[in-house]
Amino acid sequence: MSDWKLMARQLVRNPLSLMGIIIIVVFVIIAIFAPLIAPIPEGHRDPYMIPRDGYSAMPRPPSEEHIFGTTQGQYDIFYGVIWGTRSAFRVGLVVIGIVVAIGIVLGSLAGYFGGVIDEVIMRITDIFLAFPALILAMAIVAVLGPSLRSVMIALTVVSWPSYARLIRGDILQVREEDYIEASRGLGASSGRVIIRHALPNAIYPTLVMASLDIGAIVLSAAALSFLGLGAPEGYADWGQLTSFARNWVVGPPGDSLRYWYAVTIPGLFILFFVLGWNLLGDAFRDILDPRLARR
Amino acid sequence: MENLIRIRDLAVRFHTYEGVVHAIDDLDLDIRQGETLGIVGETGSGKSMTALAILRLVPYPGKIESGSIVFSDRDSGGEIELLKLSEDRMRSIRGNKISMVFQEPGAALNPVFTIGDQISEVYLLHRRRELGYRAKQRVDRLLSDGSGPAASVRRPFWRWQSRLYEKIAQESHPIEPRFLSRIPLFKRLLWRLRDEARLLTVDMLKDVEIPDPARVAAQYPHQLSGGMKQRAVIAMALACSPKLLLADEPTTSLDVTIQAQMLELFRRIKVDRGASVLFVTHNLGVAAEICDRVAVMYAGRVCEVAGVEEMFLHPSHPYTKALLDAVPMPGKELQTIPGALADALNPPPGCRFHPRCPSALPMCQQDKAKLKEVSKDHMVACHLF
Amino acid sequence: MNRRVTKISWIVLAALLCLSLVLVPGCTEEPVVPACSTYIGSGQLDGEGIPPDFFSDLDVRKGFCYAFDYETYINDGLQGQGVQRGSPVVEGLPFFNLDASMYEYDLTKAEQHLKKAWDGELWEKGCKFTLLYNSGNIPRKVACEILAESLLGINPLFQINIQPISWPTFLGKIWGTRDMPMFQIGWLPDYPHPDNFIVPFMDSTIGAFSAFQGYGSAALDAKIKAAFEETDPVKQQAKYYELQQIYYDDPGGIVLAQPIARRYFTGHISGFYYNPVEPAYTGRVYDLTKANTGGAIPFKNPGTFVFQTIGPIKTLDPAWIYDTGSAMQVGLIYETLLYFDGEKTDEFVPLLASEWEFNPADLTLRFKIREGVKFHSGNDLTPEDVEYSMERWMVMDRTGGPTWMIYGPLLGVSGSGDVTFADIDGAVEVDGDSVVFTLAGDYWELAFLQILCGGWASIVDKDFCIAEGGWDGTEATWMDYNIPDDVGDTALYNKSSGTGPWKLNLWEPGIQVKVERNDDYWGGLAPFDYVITQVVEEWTSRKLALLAGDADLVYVPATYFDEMDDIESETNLNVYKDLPSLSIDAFFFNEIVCGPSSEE
Amino acid sequence: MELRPYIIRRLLLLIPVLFGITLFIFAITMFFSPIERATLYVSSPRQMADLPAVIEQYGLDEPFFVQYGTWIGQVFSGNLGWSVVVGMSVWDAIWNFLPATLELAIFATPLIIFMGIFLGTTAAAHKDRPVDHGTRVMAIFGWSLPTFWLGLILLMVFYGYFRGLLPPSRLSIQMDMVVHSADFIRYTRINTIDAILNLNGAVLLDALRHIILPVITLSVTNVAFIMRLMRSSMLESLGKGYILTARAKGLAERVVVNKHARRNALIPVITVSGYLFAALANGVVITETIFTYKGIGWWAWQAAVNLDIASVLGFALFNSVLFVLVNLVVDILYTRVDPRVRLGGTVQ
Repeated sequence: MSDWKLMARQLVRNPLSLMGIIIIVVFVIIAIFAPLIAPIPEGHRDPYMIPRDGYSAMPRPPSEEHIFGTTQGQYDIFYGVIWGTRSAFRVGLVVIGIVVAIGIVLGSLAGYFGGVIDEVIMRITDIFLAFPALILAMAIVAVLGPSLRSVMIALTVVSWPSYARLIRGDILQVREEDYIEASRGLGASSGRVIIRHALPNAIYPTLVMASLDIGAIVLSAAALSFLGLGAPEGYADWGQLTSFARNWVVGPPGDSLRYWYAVTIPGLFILFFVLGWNLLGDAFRDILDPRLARR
Repeated sequence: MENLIRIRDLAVRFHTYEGVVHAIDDLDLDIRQGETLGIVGETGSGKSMTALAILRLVPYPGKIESGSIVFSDRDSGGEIELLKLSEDRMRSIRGNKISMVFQEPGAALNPVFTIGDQISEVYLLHRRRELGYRAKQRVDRLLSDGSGPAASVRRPFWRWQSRLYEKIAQESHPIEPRFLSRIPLFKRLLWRLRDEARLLTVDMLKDVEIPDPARVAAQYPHQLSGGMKQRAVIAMALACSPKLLLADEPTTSLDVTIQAQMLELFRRIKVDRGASVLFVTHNLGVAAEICDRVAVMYAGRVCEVAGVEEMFLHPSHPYTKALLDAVPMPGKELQTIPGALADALNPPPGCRFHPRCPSALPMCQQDKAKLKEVSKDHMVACHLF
Repeated sequence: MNRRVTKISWIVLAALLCLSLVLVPGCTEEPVVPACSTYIGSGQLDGEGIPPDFFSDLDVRKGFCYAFDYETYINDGLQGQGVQRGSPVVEGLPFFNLDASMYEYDLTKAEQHLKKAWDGELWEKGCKFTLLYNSGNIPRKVACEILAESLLGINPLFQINIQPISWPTFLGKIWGTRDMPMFQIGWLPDYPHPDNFIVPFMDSTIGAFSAFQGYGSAALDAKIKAAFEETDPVKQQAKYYELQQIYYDDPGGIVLAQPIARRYFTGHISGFYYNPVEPAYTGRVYDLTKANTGGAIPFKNPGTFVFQTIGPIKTLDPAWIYDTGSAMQVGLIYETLLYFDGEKTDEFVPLLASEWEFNPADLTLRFKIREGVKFHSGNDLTPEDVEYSMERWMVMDRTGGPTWMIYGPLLGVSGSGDVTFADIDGAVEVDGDSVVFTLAGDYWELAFLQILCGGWASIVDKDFCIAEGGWDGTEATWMDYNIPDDVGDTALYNKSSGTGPWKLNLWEPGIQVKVERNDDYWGGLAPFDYVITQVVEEWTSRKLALLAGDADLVYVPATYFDEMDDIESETNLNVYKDLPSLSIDAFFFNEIVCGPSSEE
Repeated sequence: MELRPYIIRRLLLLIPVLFGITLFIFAITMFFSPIERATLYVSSPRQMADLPAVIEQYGLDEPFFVQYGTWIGQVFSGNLGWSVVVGMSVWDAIWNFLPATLELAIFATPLIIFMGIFLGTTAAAHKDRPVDHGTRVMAIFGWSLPTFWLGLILLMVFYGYFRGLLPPSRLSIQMDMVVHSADFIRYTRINTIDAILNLNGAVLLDALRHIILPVITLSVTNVAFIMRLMRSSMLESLGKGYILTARAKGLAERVVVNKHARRNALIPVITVSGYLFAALANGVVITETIFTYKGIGWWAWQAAVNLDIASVLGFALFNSVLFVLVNLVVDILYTRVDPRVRLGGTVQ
């Protein structure tokens, strides 16, 4: 599609989105080459468990063998953030994938058929939306036991409704369009109409936007880990590293910023990861949003 | 007959990501006192842009690069170079001396305000003195024949109001009215101005043949039919009885019966108010019906200007000919213009039309032809003449 | 319109019912006969897992005990704040045996035993299983890692995974599904008697741990009983030493260490002394004093003692409390008949009882009640109050509560389920100015006196309690007050009239408790006008509160002792170190993974 | 549609929502074995032998619907159960922790809305000019900030570096004693307001010092959210025909933007303010947890991590009711702003 090409051109032109792209690419590279950037010490069983250098609680400042220093429990921050990139991508991609899938199915069912199906699905989404996602996710994770897997499940459970609604809205829009009417008139089966006509016209933009919510998903995952409901101690996960930092926000008198590295570094990684996706998302929103189309 | 508007070498360009779009360049055009000048041409030929340029409302990222638009206005003494005016002065002209009617009545009206509000706005803006005067009159009447205890209580307040409105009427700028009109809550104290404006509005609506104007004034746009909306828009444009009315395809979006009424209305306006009308349309039929003179535009330039009969009887410019042939008529097979409208991004050199011109000369590719008078009041921009 | 909507809502409801039906499986399943464990791999000794009865083999257990690096654990896991012990009987208890035999970290011995284990099968096939710890508990994680590492070092076929789980699940697995091959947990005393440690570790029927591990035997139970009922101290010591030796020869778990506590006061507080049984982290507040001694930490809130801790305060009802947080508050407001003498755990000083004597002949323990003591309500303290308090305690007997401790010594039973009101009534009698208890056996004397020192044995104001809607002390109504549901249901949950040096001023549950001085306290004015206990989960906040002088004492987890060592040098803290806490952590073997629960 | 029937309808819709949410949460908790749920009621290993008794006493091993039924029954009899984590009835818990959260909301909400709308308008009015780029970058940053991390950083700087300049929790100990002293009347238990009512400057100042950081942490993300929305909808309405009309009338740019454009642009913003509420509810959890600012959010967090089912359910009920009411108000407001909308209907 040529307008995809055009879009790409605009993305590269716009400094903000360009920055976003660069950030994301950098993270992708980090994720792919994690084993080279932060090699796994031999005899280390699970590469996602951060190797620890002793057990003492006191974080140690950056040094040549720990270039970002170590956090509570002598977990190497550098190793943690590098491999954490992989965890981040895993969570983001998996959750978004499933959520969008569910969203498409339920959303298009509700939007296309309307009536009772619509009502029921929408009421169910109401139920989910009426309850703060975070608390619900917390409850779910607590039930499934703290682990990245349960975090993903929880996030999926709490975030599908908004996508279902989004897509339902789009379907509703195109539903009345002439070509849908036409293909209906030509006696195409509902499924066919949805898949062949409604979806392509309705939700490509939505899909693009959705896929750019990866940042947001990773953010909530990090929040859960931070609240002590995410990845287990020592798992390479940014939120988890941040939660370690919690007790080291303030150093001893006279040197209150002594543990800055333990607090700052993991957070910066989260920030930039999310920032990358949001920059891209923002640019896309401008491009895809017909209302904002430039003359 | 002298010119109300004289446009010379007007150039409007859009600076977009893709490049510079030449919407209009070196366009010359005159609008005479009390005439209806039609501008015809294909979509994207710069018709509407010309109208907007006169109001200096070329939308971002467009820009009036060069040229001059002279507006000669008798009562405010002589000629005004619109393009050199300060933004404030320009604003005092918009909607007052020169006003505009847009293509889409539905879009042109703000959905969240009543028709009345939107029209009164114009009066409150440009007819403040008059409103002040009328308000004062009303208050004075109250003072003179207001009686009874209630009146005696209110009297001092009325006196104050009377003074207030007098000041407004004199357009002297003492602190009170200025202060009041700024502060949101105190604005309400000037409610009589609004009342007067509303009265004028209702008259105006009646004038554009809207039935039950009082009710309509209180309604929101979405409650009106397309025709009614358009009438309201026209009412808004005529509110301050402007010298020049720019009508940008005012009838296009309406169905035929309503169109007829609209054209009727425009004709009447011209007669009653002696206002000039710049009538932008792509519909030659409409143009023929209502215009005194017609200008044909192509790719941002005027290629032929003539009186309406002249134009339709003896079209000179090849493009005009083609255009007329393209009009479907019974018993005559339709002819189309070969090729596509010139790309405004990088327009062809010389005469913009030469790539599509059946009788193009070699020179057409280098230099563009100036408008020259071929017969009385008939100007053509073509090397053939 | 509305009709349609209600219809829809019903449809939705139906849909949801179905939804939940789908979700529910997993809830209806009963935990009594659980599906067997996912933590022992294949469940056989094929190198891919371990058999459920893996640890029933003595050599495996011994091997593991030798394979544990106690030193590293104490240094790194406990930040050096612990001492290895050979048996459950820890220092500070009577009959503690300083030179009881202990396992040392010895890989060769470990190897020998593991080679022998399962007739050598284990050694060549290897094993694979999972160790769990409750997430957030760093020492336990460290212990798991240490064990896993060294076992892997001994034989690369010994594969052990480590996995965190939430605290409730963890407890549920220990006492419910019991599908963990090994588990770590600590033990705190109810009263400082070796029996209170030996039983949970070694008794095969009522031991809090052993009964669930499938450890021990009827013969051993008999030994335990005999040791407890022995009255001759010398013989008793011998018996307890023998039991400790048994736990060495036939280990039910890896006895890790007796933790060592610390207290961090600001320099302005003095007078703290350490009694391992004292439930309050603060020690006895009544004996503390606060005076400006200058220094970096500013002197704030004169006349007020501020303590910041983590545990919430659950209730102020003595008969309910079974957690240190609540116990401390009760200790401020109420008093018991007698209390531990200073730092000793087996000598006592009189409080509300001016004197007492035990008569072995008829097994009666007689307390003379102090004269002229007033409750906060203004009522006088009478022997009836004492009798009422004890009977109320026995009557309430809330589930999971402390009441079993009084049923044992007095009636030889474990709870109100097995008794009539007549028994309760007869167990405690008023006799003139005294109160008389009749014990189940003379061997109970020491243990019972210790039990009476606990906050649960506090003396409450009978009239006040009845006025507040508590039990009226008659047989007619006692069943109504037996086993209450919610902690809030009891009359003294948040209202109190004790005899203590402070009375309740303000309680914001989850936030803080504030007590104010009781001006007509019989024992003389208390050192503080107010004692404020605040719940502050954030370590940073507590630390800064201490350094800013906003708090006079804060709870410091062992994890942060290093950090505090740095700070200590720079400012005027009053730190008490090397306080052996009367508790023990162990790494228990589950001898029959998900074996039948011992209740039936 | 008339106002009253509409409200009734919406309140009727509340019923299935409440049933649904509680049923769902209840179902989730049922994944725990009775033993695990019983551990909530006992405080130490010493009592673990009593777990079966606890299960029996609280009927934790009953089939799902029996337990749910008993719970619902209690709710209808006005008893939301006992919140074990804070040791008081769920009603009291809500009643006790609400003021703190309200205090946060009182400061945060107006900040969010006005800042958001103002920035959004400004950015849109200066599209593609430096102002626009600046605000947009700010917004994207704010939007991407991990709230919890921001909180920590703020603490690190304003609590650590500037020695306790802006401390966590709600009040300093001294002021807390003042607040609880006899001569300080707690009308609302919202400290700042009470301080004003009691004309007590010290308390007011202290309360403000404690609330600044939480409010910032709570607001940043949401300001960004509103601002982005406002910007795009402003751009939309600025592109509309009626804006050109307004300009052609000769109205000043200020009037065009602030009256004609903004009035229309506010409509979508109002429609999402319901979601803003949800966002706040989430934010409050994290914020209150970080700053140990003990309000509803902190309570909910405690409940969730400790599996205090009664509390979580109580919170769910409370929150859902609030959410639906907020949306109700929003919808009614909506009809006021956009004449084209009828209650319960859509744009004609």
